[in-house]
Amino acid sequence: MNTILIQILGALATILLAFIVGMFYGGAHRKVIARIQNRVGPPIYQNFIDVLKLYSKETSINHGVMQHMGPVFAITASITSLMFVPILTDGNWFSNLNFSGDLVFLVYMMVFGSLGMALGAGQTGNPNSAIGVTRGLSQMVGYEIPFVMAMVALMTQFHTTSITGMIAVQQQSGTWLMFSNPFAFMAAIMAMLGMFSYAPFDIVTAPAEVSSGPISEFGGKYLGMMMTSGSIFAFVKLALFVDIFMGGASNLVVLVIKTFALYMIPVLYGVISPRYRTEQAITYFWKWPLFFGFIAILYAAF
Amino acid sequence: MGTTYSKEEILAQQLQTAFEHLITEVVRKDTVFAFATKEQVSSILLYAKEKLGYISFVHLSCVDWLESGEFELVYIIWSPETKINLFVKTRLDRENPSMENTDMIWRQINTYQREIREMFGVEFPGFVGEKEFILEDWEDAPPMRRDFDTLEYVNDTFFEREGREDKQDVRERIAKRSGEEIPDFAKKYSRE
Amino acid sequence: MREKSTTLYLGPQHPGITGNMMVKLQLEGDTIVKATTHVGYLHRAFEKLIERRNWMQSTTILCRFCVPEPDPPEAAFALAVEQIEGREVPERGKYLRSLVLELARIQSFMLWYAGQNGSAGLYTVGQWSVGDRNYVLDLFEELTGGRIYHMYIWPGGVRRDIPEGFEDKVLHTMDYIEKRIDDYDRMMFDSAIFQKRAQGVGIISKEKAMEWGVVGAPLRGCGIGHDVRKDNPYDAYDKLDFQMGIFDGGDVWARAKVRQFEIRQSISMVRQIIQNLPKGDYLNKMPNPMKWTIPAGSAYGKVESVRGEFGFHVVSDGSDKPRRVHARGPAYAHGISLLEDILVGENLADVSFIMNSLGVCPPEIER
Amino acid sequence: MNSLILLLILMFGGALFAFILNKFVPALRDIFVVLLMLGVSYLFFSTGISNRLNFDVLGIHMQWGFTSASYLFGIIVVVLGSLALIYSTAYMKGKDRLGYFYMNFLFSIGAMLGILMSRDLISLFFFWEIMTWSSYFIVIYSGNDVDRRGLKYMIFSAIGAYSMLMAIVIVNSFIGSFLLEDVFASIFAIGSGYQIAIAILLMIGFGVKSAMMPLHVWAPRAYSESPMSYTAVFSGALSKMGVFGFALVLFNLVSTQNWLINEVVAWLAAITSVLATFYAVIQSDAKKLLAYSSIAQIGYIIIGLASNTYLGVMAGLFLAVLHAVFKSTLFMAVGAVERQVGTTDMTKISGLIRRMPWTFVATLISIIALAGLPPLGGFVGKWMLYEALITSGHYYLVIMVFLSSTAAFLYSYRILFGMFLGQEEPEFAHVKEAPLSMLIPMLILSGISVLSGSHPGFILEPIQSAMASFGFQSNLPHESWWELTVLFNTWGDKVALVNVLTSIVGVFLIALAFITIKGYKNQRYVTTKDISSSGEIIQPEDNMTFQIDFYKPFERAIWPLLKRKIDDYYTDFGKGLEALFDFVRRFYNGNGQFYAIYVMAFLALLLIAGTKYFGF
Amino acid sequence: MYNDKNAQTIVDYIQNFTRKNSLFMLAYGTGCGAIELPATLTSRYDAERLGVRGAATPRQADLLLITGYLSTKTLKRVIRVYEQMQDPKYVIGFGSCTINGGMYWDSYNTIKLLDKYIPVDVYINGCMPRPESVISGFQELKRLIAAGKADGAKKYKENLEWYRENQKKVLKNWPLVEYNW
Repeated sequence: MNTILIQILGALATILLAFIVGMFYGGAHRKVIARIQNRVGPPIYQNFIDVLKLYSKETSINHGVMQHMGPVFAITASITSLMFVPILTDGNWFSNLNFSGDLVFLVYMMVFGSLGMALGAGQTGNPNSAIGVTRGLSQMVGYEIPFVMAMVALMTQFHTTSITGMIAVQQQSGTWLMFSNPFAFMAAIMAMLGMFSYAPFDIVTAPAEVSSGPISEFGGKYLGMMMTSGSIFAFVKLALFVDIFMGGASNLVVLVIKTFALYMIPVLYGVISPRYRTEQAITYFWKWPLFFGFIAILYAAF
Repeated sequence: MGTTYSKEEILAQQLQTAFEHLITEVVRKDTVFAFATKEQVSSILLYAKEKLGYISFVHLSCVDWLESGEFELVYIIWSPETKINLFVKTRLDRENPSMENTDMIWRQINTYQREIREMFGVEFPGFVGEKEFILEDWEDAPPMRRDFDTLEYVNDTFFEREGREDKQDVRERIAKRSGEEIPDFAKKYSRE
Repeated sequence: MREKSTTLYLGPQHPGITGNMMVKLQLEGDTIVKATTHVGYLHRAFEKLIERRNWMQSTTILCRFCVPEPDPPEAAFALAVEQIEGREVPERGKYLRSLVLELARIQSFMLWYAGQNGSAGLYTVGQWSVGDRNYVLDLFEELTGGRIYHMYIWPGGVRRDIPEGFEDKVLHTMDYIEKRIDDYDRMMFDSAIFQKRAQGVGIISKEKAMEWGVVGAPLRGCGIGHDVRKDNPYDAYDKLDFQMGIFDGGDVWARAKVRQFEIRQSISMVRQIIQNLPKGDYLNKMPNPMKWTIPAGSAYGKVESVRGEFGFHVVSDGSDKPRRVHARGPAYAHGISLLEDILVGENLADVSFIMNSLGVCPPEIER
Repeated sequence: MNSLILLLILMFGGALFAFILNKFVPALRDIFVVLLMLGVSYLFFSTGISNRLNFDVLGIHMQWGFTSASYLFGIIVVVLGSLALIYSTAYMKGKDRLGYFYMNFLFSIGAMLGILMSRDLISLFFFWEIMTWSSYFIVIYSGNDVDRRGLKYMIFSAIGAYSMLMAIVIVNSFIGSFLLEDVFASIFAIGSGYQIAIAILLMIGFGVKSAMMPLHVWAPRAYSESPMSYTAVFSGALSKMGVFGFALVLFNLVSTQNWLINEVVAWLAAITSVLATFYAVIQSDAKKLLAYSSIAQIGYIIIGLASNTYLGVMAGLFLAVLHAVFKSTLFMAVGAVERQVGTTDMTKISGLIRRMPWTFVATLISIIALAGLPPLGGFVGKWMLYEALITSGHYYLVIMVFLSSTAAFLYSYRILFGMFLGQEEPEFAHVKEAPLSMLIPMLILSGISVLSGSHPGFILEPIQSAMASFGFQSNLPHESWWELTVLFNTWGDKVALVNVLTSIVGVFLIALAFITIKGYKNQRYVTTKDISSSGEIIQPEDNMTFQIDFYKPFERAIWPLLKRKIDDYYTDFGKGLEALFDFVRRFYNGNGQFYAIYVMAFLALLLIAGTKYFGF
Repeated sequence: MYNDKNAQTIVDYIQNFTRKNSLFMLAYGTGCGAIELPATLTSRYDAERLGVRGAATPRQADLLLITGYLSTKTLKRVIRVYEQMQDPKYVIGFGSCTINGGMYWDSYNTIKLLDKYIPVDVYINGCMPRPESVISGFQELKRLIAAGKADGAKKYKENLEWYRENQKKVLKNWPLVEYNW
């Protein structure tokens, strides 16, 4: 009984941590962009206010039960993936279900949310949503391939498919995997640009084109839940990359420093880039990232 | 033949030789008027476009001459060589006005004709174009006609905020409310 | 019966539309098979209102014809009225008009930077350029008293002379802006993504351009050199040294290059005007403005606005009120019919991009 | 009487009786076929795998009986057949020529059971032909042979049959027996070149039925044109006969030295799955989409089998079972939509979710299983497949599989959106939910998909015994099927399915409760006509559902791959063939002596070739 | 204090605090005032530091800015958009022409008095208002929200018939879906 209680408490603590860190990163994103654009920018806690406000909206409208459940799918995927990603390399807290699943599972779990979300967006009957979804799914096929190539390269190189195994490899050898297999790192980072959907890959919610795309019918608590899910998910992705490529983090400060450094890559790349068209984005992922992934597997296997 | 003609006069002569009974007038530099009948317009436009190099269509405008019971259509075309604005003017009867469709000469006339049909009620037989252009669900008379009284329509349809009157000088009231003096330079422009 | 292809309303409430208008798109996939423009959301019946105002009162309405660049309509109307009346403009008035028109051009180009890049998702350039545009607006504010609507150009000259020390401020601002637009260009024109998106998109052929009455930067982007400032010089433009930017291709990229070239030309023109500003009167004063009548006649006054030729057909019946004023905005032709034509076959992602590059401005279409 | 014979007699006799019954008492026909199938199922499950029947026909020794491998496929056939027949009673209601239909339906199920129970090549071939013909008759059931879709199926089946026959002849000439046991025992004694030739010929035969690229071109039309109740069996069970054959060939006829065959087959299957997935993505008809998807899924199965590792084979067989489950559910659901709405063209239908909620639920579950998302069964199969490929060093193969299954998300969403989501149009307001006898099979099969996600043991146990017959020893420690919830790969990495399920379901329920309770009073449902269409008012003629060319950008990105369909090559080949025949026809000038010379020359050629290669 | 019905509880206070500091503004330039919005949102004035940010569709938005005159054609869309927004929602009338018609007082196609058609919380006068006054308008709205007085949406719900009557007087053809929060 006690262990279950501790498990649940640990899970809650993890979720809270991910939420807070993700929200602050969102605020930092807006702040950094504002500073680059010669502005003061909103306060760094602005995203908390936004989310709280969205939850406190009085009315909420849905077009059916799938739309009602769309954000739930999204947050389920975020939190479940969070449970399977090691947050810290040692310590009993935050080690929720790290040993119950491996990278292959996580790769699938991470697309679960966007597909559920797509179902919700589909039911609204808004053509903008449907177009946004098709763009998002098409782009996903683009970036998942180099990402998986990088992962397969690492798996074959170190003969493990679990994230904890990869952390262990890095702790034993003392080198981060981004140096052990730099090509895999290149491919994965390029894929990460797509995963974060900041410019130039913000084609899903491109406001000038599809008027915020899949979320165009979501407001109030639905949008709030999606923002929550989004910030948790951002943290999951960053933590995953830190675990795999940067040797994990032994305590929270290191974790924040590493994830923030990683987070700045898509943010800063996004500030200076216009948006791709969908097919251009796909072909972008199928050029250099694919090449790097190919080399990475060769490098790992031979 | 000692006199040299200006380019405007040459154009006027060219037009007059091509079309009988066409009255032309050189108004000022770069501007020539041609007063045509309803039937002549399209052939003048075509002639100017094909033969005289007036390849650029500039404007089609409609003027309501309520007093004489006529609409005046003004086609303005322009040539990159002579750089003259040629006005081809024609008058239509105000009762059941209709004019030949000319949007095959320049396709942009299409837009103008849509507007004139909606705003003046001038019909262009054979012209394909969506009926509603700028207005929506308009049931009154074509609004740009001079006998359509917009103020009356406004008073019938819309609400007015109380206290709004025409030509009212609110400066004194503002000054009283804010406790400031009206500055001297402002007094100078006062209507009273 | 329902349409087979998907209907997508782009506008009026849409972040991607330029102003308050609507393009109804029929989509197959994300390819447009049919586009219908709907305007009239901004119809204020300006031309009707001008018939009810006297000549001087019309000035307040004129500047509202086109919001991003309020000065060209004033200048075109003033030119038409001067033609009918035969009123001469003093030399200094002409130069000041050109100064205001060029400054308006510069601020409008900076707004275009924001629109063009914003529709492509590059918001940073837009933030910079709209922020820097405030410096030009500050100049306007000092010169005319208004940030956006100036009502500065009157028939017969300009409303007031430049304040003291204004020349230096203008030159200083021009130096700053010239420095900044290099930054914008580095981020925009040097970006491989922008090049990929802009090249070969929204192509207007030369024949189509003449047929549909395309003017301004889109026309010069097709390789046809037409600029009212060169062809029918008005104000001080016959004394200024400048070039038209003519680029081939007719796509978004060519139009962007035209504007990139012309904003620099404008800056150089502003400098020339400030250097050569003649002394003397700035306004050929009219009699009591409230009782001012114009002899009967009609004229077409046109100027080169940022997006092309802006013209006013003005008819006077000899009374103190205009008989008819009919505006022809640059976007009138290519903003409605041509847009419907060239959008067919394009990608949904490029609609807003193309509209921004054409400079579609609904308020001047429907007035 | 031996229960095997009883099984076949019941099947084939019942089929004929159903045909006769339909002539006289059509009312009893439906009940009869369902009862017959249930009876056969009972008989099948009571038969077991130890039963063997030996007999001689024309001096050829034959043997019938189930092995644990064929029993696994038999379960698929029997369960799917029963459910599809129950479904069929409602689906086919009101159609004509039902006696013909049910007769061929039962014939093909019987033939499949016959294939599975035959332990010799002759009866295998015999039943294989019965299966081909009966399925061909159903393919052309719905009318005349429009577009020659049936003909295409028949031509490819004939090619397959001839190559099988050739292989059988070669085998017999070397071994002198048709019994599979003898063949398996002595195949490695003959030359390795012949081994490869036999394997390839047999695989061509099996590849046609399992629709492997490049032999797949018949499948999309045949799958989509037959009645959906049969397509459920066609794609679910009949194509598995090809998989069964592949398993026989790969594990028993190919020696481990010929690993290249495995590689080639795996790569062919991978290319099959990628290209078929891409084709599925660009389809706009639900039936065709599913047909291409079937081709792609069978690609995974064969990759798993060809990987020749314990986990891979298990993944292949697991996916085979699961594919039968979810794909037949999907075909049934599409059939339900077709019956209730009248079309399956996804550019025409939209927004059926409120009209057919249970069909939607069944489709949703099957689609999640198909896409391989946790926590449903598809994920288990996909996970095992990936792990098997990664741990056995098939790096690039795994990328192909991943590309295919990521692109599968696209069509998964497409089919859900196309039929059930989007605008609810007034023209579909009258549509009602499918009848219960159609829903129940779908929901039962969906239940299997759900259960197999967290407790796959009940499928993995028969698979393990089947694999034992192929020579793979079990390495999954467990006590009962209920406890087999943690999967391992050879490197020791694992996935704990129950933890996954708990986490997903737990979080989902909590979040759902939260979002439902929060502001419940002010929560409103609005119709899909009330959407933010940029402030404009939707007109009745506006089609606000995004339907045509759904994945146009993706299509543009993969355009170089799809520019030329394989179908076109065959068309060109066909044209070339016509030209050849034209040329050949000149020889047939009507002169009898010439014919005699041709026949003589041909026989001489055959004799020379036969002595050289086959040793007659 | 406890008996004062207008007193805010702590929950109200937090709600109002978040609402006033996070205003999602609908991207709808209804009139020429929209030209000052880019300036307001960009570097010199930067309304985002006050929590104002754009929203693409009415479902996500809290704040509707009527930037200037409304032609009758636009009014129909504005009502549609306003009704699609979710409570609590606020309207700012922007420019003189929303207050009393402004310079378009005799135009047959623009409405003169916005608050007869939809409830307006704050008016900003001027033609056109400078970015500074736009920001002061935001601040005024924030003050109202904090005091719990920005209840235009509630008024609209309560007096729906009155508003509908006024709206139908101007809009002849009324194909709108009925109000549904």
